[in-house]
Amino acid sequence: MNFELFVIPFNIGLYFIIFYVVYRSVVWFLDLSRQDKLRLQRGFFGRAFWQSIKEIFSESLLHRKIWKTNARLGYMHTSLAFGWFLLIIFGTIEADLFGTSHLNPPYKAIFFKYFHPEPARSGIEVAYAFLMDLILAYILSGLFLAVLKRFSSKSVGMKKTTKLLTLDKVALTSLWLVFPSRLLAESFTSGAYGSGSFLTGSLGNALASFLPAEQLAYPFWWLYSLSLGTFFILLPLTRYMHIPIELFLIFARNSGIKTGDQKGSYTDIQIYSCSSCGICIDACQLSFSAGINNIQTAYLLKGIRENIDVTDIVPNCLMCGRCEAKCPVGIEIMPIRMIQRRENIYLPSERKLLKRYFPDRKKSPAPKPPVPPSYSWIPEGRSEKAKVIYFAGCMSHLTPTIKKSMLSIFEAAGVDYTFVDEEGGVCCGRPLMLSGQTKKARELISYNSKLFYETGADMLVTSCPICYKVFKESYKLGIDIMHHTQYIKKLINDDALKLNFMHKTVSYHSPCDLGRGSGVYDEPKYVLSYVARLQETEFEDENSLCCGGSLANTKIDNPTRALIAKDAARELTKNRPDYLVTACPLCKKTFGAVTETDVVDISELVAQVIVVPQAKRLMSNSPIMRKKKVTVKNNC
Amino acid sequence: MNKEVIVIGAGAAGMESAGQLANEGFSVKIFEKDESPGGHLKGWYHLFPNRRDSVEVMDYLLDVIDRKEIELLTNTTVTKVSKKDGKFVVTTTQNKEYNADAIIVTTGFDLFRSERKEEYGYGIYDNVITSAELEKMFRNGNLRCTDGRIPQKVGFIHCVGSRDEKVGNFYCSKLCCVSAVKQAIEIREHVPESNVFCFYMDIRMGGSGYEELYRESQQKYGVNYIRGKVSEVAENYEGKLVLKVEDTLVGKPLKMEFDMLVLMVGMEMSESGKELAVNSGLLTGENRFFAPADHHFGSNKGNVDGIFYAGACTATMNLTETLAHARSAVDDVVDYFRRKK
Amino acid sequence: MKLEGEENKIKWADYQKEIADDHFFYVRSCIRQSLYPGSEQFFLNLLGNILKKDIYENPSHTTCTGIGYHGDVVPFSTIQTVVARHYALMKESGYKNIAISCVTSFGIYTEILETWKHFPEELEKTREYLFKATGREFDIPENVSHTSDIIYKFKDEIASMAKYRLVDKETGEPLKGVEHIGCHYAKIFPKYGVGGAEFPQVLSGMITTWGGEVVDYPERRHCCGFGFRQYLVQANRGYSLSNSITKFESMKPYKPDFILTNCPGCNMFMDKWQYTVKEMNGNTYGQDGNAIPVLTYEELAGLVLGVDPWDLGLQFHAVQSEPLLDKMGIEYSKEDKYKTIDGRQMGVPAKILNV
Amino acid sequence: MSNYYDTLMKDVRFVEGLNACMNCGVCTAICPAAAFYDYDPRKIVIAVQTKDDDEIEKLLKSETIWYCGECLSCKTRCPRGNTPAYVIMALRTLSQQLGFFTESEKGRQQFALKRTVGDNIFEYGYCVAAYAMKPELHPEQGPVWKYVIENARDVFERLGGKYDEYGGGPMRKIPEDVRDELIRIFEVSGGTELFDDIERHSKAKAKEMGLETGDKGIDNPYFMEVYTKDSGGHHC
Amino acid sequence: MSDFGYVLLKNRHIDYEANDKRIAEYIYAREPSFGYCMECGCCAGTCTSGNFTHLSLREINILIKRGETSTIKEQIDKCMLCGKCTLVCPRGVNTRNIIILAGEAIQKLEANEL
Repeated sequence: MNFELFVIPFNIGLYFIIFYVVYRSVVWFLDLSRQDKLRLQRGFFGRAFWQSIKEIFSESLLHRKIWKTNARLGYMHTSLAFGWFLLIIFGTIEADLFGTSHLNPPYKAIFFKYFHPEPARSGIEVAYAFLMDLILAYILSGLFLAVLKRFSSKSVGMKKTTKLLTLDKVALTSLWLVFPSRLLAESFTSGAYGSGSFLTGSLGNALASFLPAEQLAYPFWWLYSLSLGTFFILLPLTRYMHIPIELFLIFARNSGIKTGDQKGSYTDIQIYSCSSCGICIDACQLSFSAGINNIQTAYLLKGIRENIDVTDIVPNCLMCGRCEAKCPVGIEIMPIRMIQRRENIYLPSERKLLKRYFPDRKKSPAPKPPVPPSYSWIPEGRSEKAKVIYFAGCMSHLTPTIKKSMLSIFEAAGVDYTFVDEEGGVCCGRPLMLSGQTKKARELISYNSKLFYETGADMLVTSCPICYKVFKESYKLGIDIMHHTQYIKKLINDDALKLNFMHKTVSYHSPCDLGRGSGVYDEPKYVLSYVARLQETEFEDENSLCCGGSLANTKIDNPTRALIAKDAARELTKNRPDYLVTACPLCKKTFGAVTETDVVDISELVAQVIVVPQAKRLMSNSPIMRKKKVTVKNNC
Repeated sequence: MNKEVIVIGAGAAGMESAGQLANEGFSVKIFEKDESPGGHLKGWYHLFPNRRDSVEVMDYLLDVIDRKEIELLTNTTVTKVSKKDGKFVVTTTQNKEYNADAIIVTTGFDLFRSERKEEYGYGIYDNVITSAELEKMFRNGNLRCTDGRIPQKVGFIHCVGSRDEKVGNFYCSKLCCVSAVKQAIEIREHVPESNVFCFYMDIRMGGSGYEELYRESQQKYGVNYIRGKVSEVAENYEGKLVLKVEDTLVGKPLKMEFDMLVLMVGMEMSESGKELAVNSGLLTGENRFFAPADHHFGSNKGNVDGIFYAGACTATMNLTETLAHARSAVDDVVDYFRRKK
Repeated sequence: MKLEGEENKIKWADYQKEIADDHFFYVRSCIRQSLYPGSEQFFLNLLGNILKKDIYENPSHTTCTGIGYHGDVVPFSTIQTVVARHYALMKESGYKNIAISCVTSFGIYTEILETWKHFPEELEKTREYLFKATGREFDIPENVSHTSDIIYKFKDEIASMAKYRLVDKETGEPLKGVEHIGCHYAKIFPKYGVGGAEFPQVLSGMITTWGGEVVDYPERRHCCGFGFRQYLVQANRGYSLSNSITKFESMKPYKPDFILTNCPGCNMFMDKWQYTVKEMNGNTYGQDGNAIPVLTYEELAGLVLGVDPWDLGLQFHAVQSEPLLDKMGIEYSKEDKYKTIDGRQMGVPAKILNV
Repeated sequence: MSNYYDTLMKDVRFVEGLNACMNCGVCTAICPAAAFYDYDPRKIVIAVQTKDDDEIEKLLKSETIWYCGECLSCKTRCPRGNTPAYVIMALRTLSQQLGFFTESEKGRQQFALKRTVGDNIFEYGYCVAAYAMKPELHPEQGPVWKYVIENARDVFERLGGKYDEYGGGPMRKIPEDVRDELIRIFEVSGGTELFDDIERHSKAKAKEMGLETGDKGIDNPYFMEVYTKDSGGHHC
Repeated sequence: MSDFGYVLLKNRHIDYEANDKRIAEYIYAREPSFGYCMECGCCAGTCTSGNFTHLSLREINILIKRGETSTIKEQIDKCMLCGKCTLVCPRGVNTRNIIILAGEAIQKLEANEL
């Protein structure tokens, strides 16, 4: 007996999904850029391959990262993924070992019990049956958690879980049905033949005692096959597509492919790799501080995947990067959001089913007619020659003490500097980029670049992390770029700046664009520990919070920002520090409005404790030593 | 003490001061030219800034004067007050004379006659109404244009008869701004689909809760504010009111059509007050209101010892200030008798 | 609009100015005598011969230089002195009431009188200048009236002598008249205008008294667009034209039968621009695609009194008035339209707008 | 010129026209010039009110002061009793005295006004006279006007006029001695001085622009330039 | 048609009734704080672009409400989206989003999608 009608649904599903995944992979591969294709080829024959295998094992199957974030959730994912994996592997071995032939069609392993219902004949077979039941029980325990999570996310340690669409629900139900139906089919079969191990055997016996087990087994084998078939067919339309696609993602990433700034195969692969696990929702301050639960990355990626209108989702994000830091799949969320902002697509295209199976090939947006430059009216900038450029940034103009502090630090350290935006400069361009207007941002970038170039300086220091990030990433200046925290550290190390220690406790808030955004975590803490007692908080480094003032979010209103800021400030000032210190004018302003604790910028603290050499202090009153007068223009 | 004090006018100031006088043990007569007490409060619907029903305040005031020490004489206009040997003689239109030991003048204000701003077409175009008429519409529940339509677009013109050399009033009437805000909100409540625009020169919200009301009008009720003094109003062929103004904050002239325009009429010294002032030798200021003896610590006193002022007969005042002013007038009366002893 | 009814007569009581009733010293308008000489002559005729008043024109009076003043090439001190010279002529001729044909002049005469009240030193300076230049001395007039004021004053007498009324002969309906008051008539000093600046009665009073109906339209008070330098320099004429069109567009839905003005410039522009617009883009603003006849108050009085329209000079307007004449039932002779005073046929203009 | 504001204060129209502006915009709302030019009388008054010399000098050299049509509609309504038009008239006079008017296209037109209206006063005793209103310069007057001018004597005679003859009546000729009186008045009261200012500064500007002005009359390139040139940008 | 050497001028009045206010409606629907402005001018005062040009965010707010589309279009292009305006606003008006939305609305208006 090698064939039964009920294997057809499973077979259709299986061959369909295999064909589909191969087809999509080929399409994606073809659409890759030449360099990326090369990278993939090199990766296939190199270390990347083995790395990927390792990662697939640890992440796709074992879900190591989820375990780290949330053990219960980790168990759930592992049991389903790894358990199923084991079931297939051991099922195949089982079919090979104990079946009648060695070359079995795949369904043989899946429906093995049906085709070989006999009780175990040897000790090995008994042990094997026990193993198979154990794996099934393992999966079912995970499934139990998954069902529980769906109805009460808190029970698995999650505050929120993703909301589902109808198709998702159908796929989910079929997935949920796979294992119970297998359990029941095997149990009835076992009951009828007196086979099975501790799970299927016991259950089978119990059921057979009052039910016609043999007759009932058959429909459950059908149900089992149908569930599998349905699940496979629906796979491309649902988040479960991540199961096959994630493998490609891991391999592509290990081969060195990066998101870049354009939509393409790799963004597609990432989008399909999202399992909507919802960890990003929990990481998001908009969710836990402001109760906004429909704009997070899971929804964004789902929206893009399924051609749903994401107009309201795309700009409603602080771009703080907390979700990216926590994403178990390692999806590069920030660049994808940026691409989406740039694409400026307002209306979703039609949601036809067939279209969703076979989406249009990527499609760079039609070139827009050339537009005249937007900022041609800006008068030509003048800059003085100096060694170091100081660029305060727009926001620092709203916090004049930061500017003043920096100037006094420069003066104290005897730096040859020029304050290029003293009278109000041109924006760095990052806010424009954040709202997707790269072209306009480029104009500002080239304006500022020219201004910087003309100073002949070899160092650019800025007080604003927003500017810092864009200077680093999008300006091609060819000179050193430092945030002022880095620069102060350098001055301290160079012995150019002598500082006192102040007996105050401080806690440090790492600004998003400086910390997660640019990887500058240590220098600010170094400087702070140098001048004051730095307290640890619960939210350090990658886990740090956003102040809520982020320029990246254009949608939320002030009260919402205040909710985020209040929560964050409360967390950061739990240990009652004397100062809440930040390194960003925007964070300073945002926190300043919501907390009783004094909020200061590092530069302000440092400026307070500068040790002025005796001789210099004595001379400071003489007219020849009087410092260059700094005028601070306050616009409001 | 058993002294007799006459209060001239039974508006809010008159009633409140009469009540306080009675509390102090004086016997009080109130003269009211109308047939009933209440003054301008009678015509009002809701009060700013908390939108309380004016009837509540009215009831309070009626309770205040409903006592045996107070005698209310209605339909009686005082034409003259004269002082003889430290006593006062009050003459009425009926040519009767009454004696008193002290007087509190609370003759209040008249609303600016909008016909005098001819360019706004009051009395010429049907749907140009005054803020007082709008209050009556609210009170009667018939917010309608003359042809029976429910107004869909309503404009409020601030400073009608105030801050305007052309009608001889240099002062600010103080309460029109907040009244306009309140009425704008009420229009939006009565006709939720309507559009409401206020035309102002400055939004003067100098009272407790006023600025908050202004903000609410924008946030909750979507009232629009356009900065510019309305220059002229005309009626077009469709019967809509056409308004010309400069949108000064963008520096462009603006034309707009309305179903109804509400003129925020200011306050002027009342005619009866003027007559009383002339006949009795009471000094008035450049703004034609009674001139107080001192701006800061003599706002209830005038040029005749024993004659005191309370309420809007001395300056433009809102209800809160009027009631407080009325009570402080009584303090001055008490002090007057103490000094005389 | 509720202004014109009996019950509203008292509404603008503040603005009922005093108008002398006899012994006028007449001063002319540069524009009116150039373009509407018939009107000025009929005014003299009406007052002197029909109403039997004493009115005198001194041949040595000149321009008041008002257009130069408002074109900013004549300084204020100069125009004050020129006006003072007219006062001197008046004094020399024994008159105390001045009757001014031009609204620009009228505005200037009133402005100067008010200036002398506020700044007596200006009056002294003017006396000095005038004496120095001409040896003349002057008195301030007792009554300053525009000639439309004077016709307004006698509107009831005119009505009682009228041969025609401003009604449609066929239907008996009142004719619809648009009145346009020159800006300088009352906008500068509302108290010098009958009915003030906002709803002046000087022209509307004539229309209603003589049987017509006044159209109240949104741009009623808008300037005709003369703007002095704006019309006088060709490059700026778009301004004048556009302002007049603002008015035409606004009055169009009311289908007016005629426009009545009391200002030389307005009269000219409302009339001539209708020709220009039609030439420029084919637009017309009257009934049935016609233009709207524009009349001076003298012309209207003349028509009502049954004066031959060709003696008034209606044939020399850009917009021809035959449709209006027909509607009122005025008898006129087609042949006499272009004849000299001694009956000689003159020839016909090349292209006439609406006949 | 040390202080423009003080100089302006010597002009009674300026004193009369500027009390204190509170920026209400009532003037601009009904201003016929503001309806068609890039112009806001309120802003002019505000600028003058600053008493800032630079601001005022900017105005004196600007196009904006030449947009006003002097209809004086603004005077009627101002709640502070200002008259923007008077302020502008004072500014225009000062601009001509200082020669700043030639800095702007609209300002340069003063030359055309002087050569037409100004010279008419001396030549005819009228600002505007039928015989000076040439149909070719006034096409908008249409064929009827052309006809009237071609038949001027007949037309005026029929309507009781005295076309270019001495005596009373419309369009009569102003006697020589009367015109002499007028000219003397101009000399005594500063009128001639202003004429000369306009001529002098315009001639200087014309020279700079390489255009002829002639000594009088309108048949010269500079006149035609200022009379007809509209380089745009005045309205929006 | 004849040429007289001058042309009819366009009326500068904001013709509220005739103006297309769809951009304002688009913004109102997405950013309610659009209506909270009290025209204090803080945004315009602090504006990075306003430092160089006559860009006034306060004016833009009004012009959008009045439907002066052509002016808006030309003005909002000058904005650098730096966000200072939003930070200083005493009424919590999300000016930056208003500018972004206005840009969107104009694009849609031009594509006939509004």
